[in-house]
Amino acid sequence: MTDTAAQPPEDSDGGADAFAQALRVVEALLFASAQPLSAEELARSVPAGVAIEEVLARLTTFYDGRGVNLRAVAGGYAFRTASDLGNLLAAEAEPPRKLSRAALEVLAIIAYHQPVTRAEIEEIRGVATAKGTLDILLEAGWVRLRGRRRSPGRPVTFGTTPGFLDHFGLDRIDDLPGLEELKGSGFIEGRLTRDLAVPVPDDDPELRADEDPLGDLFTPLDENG
Amino acid sequence: MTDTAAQPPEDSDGGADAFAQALRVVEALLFASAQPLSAEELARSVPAGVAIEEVLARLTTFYDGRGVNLRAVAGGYAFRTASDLGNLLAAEAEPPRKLSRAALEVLAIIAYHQPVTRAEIEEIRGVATAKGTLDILLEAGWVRLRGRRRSPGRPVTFGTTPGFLDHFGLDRIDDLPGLEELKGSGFIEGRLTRDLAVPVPDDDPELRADEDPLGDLFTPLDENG
Amino acid sequence: MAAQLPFEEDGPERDGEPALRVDVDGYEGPLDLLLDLARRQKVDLHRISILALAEQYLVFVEQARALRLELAADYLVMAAWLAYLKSRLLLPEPPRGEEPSAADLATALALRLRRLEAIRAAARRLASRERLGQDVFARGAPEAVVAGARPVWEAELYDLLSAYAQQRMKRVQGHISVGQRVVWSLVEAREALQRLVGEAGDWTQIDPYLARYMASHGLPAREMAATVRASALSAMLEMVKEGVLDLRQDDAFAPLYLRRRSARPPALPLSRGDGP
Repeated sequence: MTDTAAQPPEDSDGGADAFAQALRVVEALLFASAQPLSAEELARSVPAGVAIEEVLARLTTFYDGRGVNLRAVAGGYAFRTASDLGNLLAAEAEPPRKLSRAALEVLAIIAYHQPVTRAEIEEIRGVATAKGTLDILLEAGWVRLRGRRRSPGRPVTFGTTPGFLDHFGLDRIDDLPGLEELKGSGFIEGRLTRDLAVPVPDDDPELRADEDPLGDLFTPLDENG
Repeated sequence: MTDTAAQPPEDSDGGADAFAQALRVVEALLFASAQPLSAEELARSVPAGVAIEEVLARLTTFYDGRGVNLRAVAGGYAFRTASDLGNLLAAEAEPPRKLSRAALEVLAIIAYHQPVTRAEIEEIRGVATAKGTLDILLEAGWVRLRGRRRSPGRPVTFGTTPGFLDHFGLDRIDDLPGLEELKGSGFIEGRLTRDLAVPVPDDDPELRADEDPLGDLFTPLDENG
Repeated sequence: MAAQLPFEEDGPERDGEPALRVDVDGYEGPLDLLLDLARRQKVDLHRISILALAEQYLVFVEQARALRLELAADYLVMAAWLAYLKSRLLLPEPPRGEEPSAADLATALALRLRRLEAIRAAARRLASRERLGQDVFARGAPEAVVAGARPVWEAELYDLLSAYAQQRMKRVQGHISVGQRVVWSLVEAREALQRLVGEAGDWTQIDPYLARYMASHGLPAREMAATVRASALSAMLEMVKEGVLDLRQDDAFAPLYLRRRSARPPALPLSRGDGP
């Protein structure tokens, strides 16, 4: 780390002061918050006229190589401990939730294939989803109910949450590992053959053309309902 | 802040490396810990031969004047937001509290069964609703008074608000999963549900046939509902 | 449905051991099994022989059944489909009709396998990422910040749904007196049949006897028809095996007859326990 890292740009004294103060404010906010904060949220608290991207870039460089790093996750920014210290810290932390192979596979299908219905998940895996698998992913806050597919039966569609991105250290859903290869393999090339292609994943909360916000046609799910 | 602050003492190369690593480790431990950590606790994780007091002194100097400071507090050391930035924190406004189990149940029943009266909620839950529970939901802005049921006693009917949809990430109230989906996602065990009906939720603000406007006869909830 | 529960478990290590393990519990369904078999062909999934794969799968299912392993229905459905595909692949292709050609079916299956493999690879890469709370850590003592403008009350949709579901289930459980499971156990069936065998020197029709037996024991014959039939048949087959009795059925769905096995060989060729 160099001492210039934390120095404001030298445009003017007022600007420099404002920038220095913005660095402190953003540092304090990001240190205090457990959840990532977006650039917009952070911008609200810094002096007017300060470019928040510049503040974030400066802080990122500054914390690079330290015990705590500034990372871009889930569309925002958060301080996270340096990954090479994981073993040291994991000893103190609660043991993480162990995901079964099935749960991990279902999570991957939801992540890469979203929005996806339960039937589509089962089609890909060739097996019924055991009780508790989706439950675990919903409980962990990684998966959410998105809406309903505009198709017979109007099944619920699943997608991932910002918590999923945060947990796996992804800034955007496009950052999913291996996405390029999946595209290259042809499984992700749009919706070619309805049954075989994996669509480009998209966690945009906006509903798709073939998704409905479960509407008027919702039929009772139970004969008593 | 000066650049020497984070530099290790220059005793030897090996010592310098060990000290630099100790700085990172202590920084990460203090960041990730929920409680202040004592010098003894921190010493256990740093390379042998590194004086923990020196590490702490160096970090304290380093963070002095930044947005976050390293402070000696009861029980050890902890990062704290710089005191002049206290206004950034919503600390005085209390951190968000988790909704109680009872409140969650009442809220869910209102969401699914609206418009619903207090007596009907109690009928579904099988227990009396504590006075504060509905107040909390009203105060949170998730529940509203809709009208009065056209029945003896003219009890107030409750329903959910757009704020409810917003908070829970729902586009529409009938995005709430139905019985089959509750089963499919593991919330409900299939075998027990022969008699279980989950209604299709409907938050249409239009009053129902058996609802009257709240009107002038408004009386306190606890006597009436 | 022996293979239903273990789906959640981590499968045992599959480190290319040559012997075919008849370990259905280790597989997460027929497609998983097929993929594992395909890997053993040690060729690129693009060049896999679907015919060889179908044969291996059918052999696997045969072995599993020979070892009396219970196979979940979906394994058997896949076996039936593969047997069909195999016959289509071996027979000369008929003039193009409405059905997809055998080659198309084989290609579609190969694609499904490749897709599953691809998503598995993706899952592995996802799992190997640095994870929050495991490799990297957030602030241990977070504070509410003004920028976030968090609400005073916190609740997640998951908590809401789970509270609702549990509350509703609790009440339903409170209302339903869980009906006694109407099951006629194998032991009961055997007891009843033993009595019948004592009386049955000659061919005796079983159903009327069972109906009388149920009635005389105050059991609801109609509600219990399925369990009585299943348990009686199992018990009878067991007793045939032990050489206690003979069974006869003249035609599919025809009445079953039973008689005590005598010392002399039976006069008629009997079909043992391969009724409907």
